[in-house]
Amino acid sequence: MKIESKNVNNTLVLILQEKRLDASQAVSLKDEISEYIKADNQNIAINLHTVEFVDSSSLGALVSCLKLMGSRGRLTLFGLNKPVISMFKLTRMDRVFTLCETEEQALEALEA
Amino acid sequence: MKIESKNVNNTLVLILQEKRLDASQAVSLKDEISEYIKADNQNIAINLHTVEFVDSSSLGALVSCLKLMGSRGRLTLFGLNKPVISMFKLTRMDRVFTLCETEEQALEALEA
Amino acid sequence: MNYTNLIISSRFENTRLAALCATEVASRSFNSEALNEIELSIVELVNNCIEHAYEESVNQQVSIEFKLFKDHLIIEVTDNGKALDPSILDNMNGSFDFDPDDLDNLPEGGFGLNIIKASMDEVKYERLNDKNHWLLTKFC
Amino acid sequence: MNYTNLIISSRFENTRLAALCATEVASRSFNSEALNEIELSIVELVNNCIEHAYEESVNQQVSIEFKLFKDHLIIEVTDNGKALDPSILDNMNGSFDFDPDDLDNLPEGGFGLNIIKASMDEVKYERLNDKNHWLLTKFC
Ligand SMILES: Nc1ncnc2c1ncn2[C@@H]1O[C@H](COP(=O)(O)OP(=O)(O)O)[C@@H](O)[C@H]1O
Ligand SMILES: Nc1ncnc2c1ncn2[C@@H]1O[C@H](COP(=O)(O)OP(=O)(O)O)[C@@H](O)[C@H]1O
Repeated sequence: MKIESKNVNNTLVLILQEKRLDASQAVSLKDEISEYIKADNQNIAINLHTVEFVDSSSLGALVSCLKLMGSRGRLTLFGLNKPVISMFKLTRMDRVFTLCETEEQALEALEA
Repeated sequence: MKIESKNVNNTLVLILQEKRLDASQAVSLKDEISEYIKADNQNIAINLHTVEFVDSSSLGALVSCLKLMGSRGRLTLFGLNKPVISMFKLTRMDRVFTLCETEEQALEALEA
Repeated sequence: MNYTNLIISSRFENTRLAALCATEVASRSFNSEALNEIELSIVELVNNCIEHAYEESVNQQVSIEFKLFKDHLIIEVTDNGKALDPSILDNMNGSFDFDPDDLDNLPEGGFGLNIIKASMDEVKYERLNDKNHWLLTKFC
Repeated sequence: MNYTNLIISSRFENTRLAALCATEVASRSFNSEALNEIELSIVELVNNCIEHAYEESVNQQVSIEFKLFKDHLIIEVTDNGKALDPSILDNMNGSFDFDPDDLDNLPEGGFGLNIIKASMDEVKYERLNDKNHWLLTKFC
């Protein structure tokens, strides 16, 4: 799984490089983001703009990361393409995650 | 087959809108460009920048158009993507067609 | 009717072959929202065959048939793996019930069949001759 | 080995399903230039089955099997149509000979088999049980 990262103020921005998040990637998605959380990054914003497709196993991996973050800090997602937003809405996970359009909005949401 | 067109000086620029030129489109490709030639357009430049794939039936359709143009005028192609250039080179049709990179170069080649 | 049949080996990385064929076949009759629903359903279904019916044993086969009619698409998925308890499917109601504020208890799985039910117009399951047959229908 | 089998109906618009599967399967082992050669070969071959073996009668079937091994890909294409005269294939030498300056006599067809021969490492044709079998091999 290709993930680029950068620090902006107190936030770690993770930029996924995959077109599809499916069952063949779900485990490494979960493991790699979990590493960043365990490394004590308290604000994480994940950029999904390259992602055109998310299946339920990868959605589950993201939920698992959100739970791992728990009260340690905050996690937001931004740059979601239309089919990805639909997936979050269909499964009602749009009520659970903080979904932002742009990096700016994601940073604002985390630092609020 | 979606084709946009515009006139630049004495040249008709045809902008193909297809991602693939294959056997399911070859006949309409040939027929539609032939119409433009028969309508007495003496300089025609075809923009292939959307096209990622050309099979031999569509290549044949373009050859047929070149032959129809004959001594009436001139036909150039420009904006060819890598796989399309490979197809022209493989079949040695790069020696037959005038292939340009940009619209500017195509217009220059026609007006020279 | 346009008929297509894809047979893949039971590995998660091959599910995208089914997705590609489904969207290419369906693109001739469905809008982009419906295409997303079809792609998602086929991926969830084939993932389930690999994960549950074959319990992730590789080199088993999953067959996916596409029949595109004037006003609907039928997708038939067949595997030779373990049977499903049909009551599981019957008890899925296509909705997603959980408390969004109860972080610790958020579901991390169990979405697949509900997604398929919510995305397709008809979902049928049959066990026949030691094979699992899934029949998905979507109207244009 | 990763095994995939695609069966399409004999219509030119379905050839791109074969192209999609070929490039998806092969993308795991080949670079982009080789992928183009594989895509082109499979499109030319399936077009030929539809045009020549089935003489454009629709609703016949073309089967395309992909076997991806560690260091090579085998593609086997099968149809139930008319036989090929094998000497046609033998006489193709993978080169394109014509006079580029003789506009009136430029070839508008007859490229297909030469393209396949030039793009793949091995091309074999067999007639077996009233079926045409094409075997294409490409090494990584
Ligand atoms: N193709 C299948 N074959 C056998 N059992 C299945 C199949 N699909 C689903 N199941 C059963 O139904 C349950 C619910 O499936 P699903 O809603 O897709 O969620 P998940 O796969 O995340 O468990 C699975 O846990 C499994 O027990
Ligand atoms: N799959 C096939 N089945 C039967 N005959 C074929 C097949 N492929 C090619 N042929 C024969 O070989 C000839 C050369 O084919 P090809 O090089 O692809 O050029 P084209 O298809 O443009 O004629 C065809 O005209 C046809 O007579």
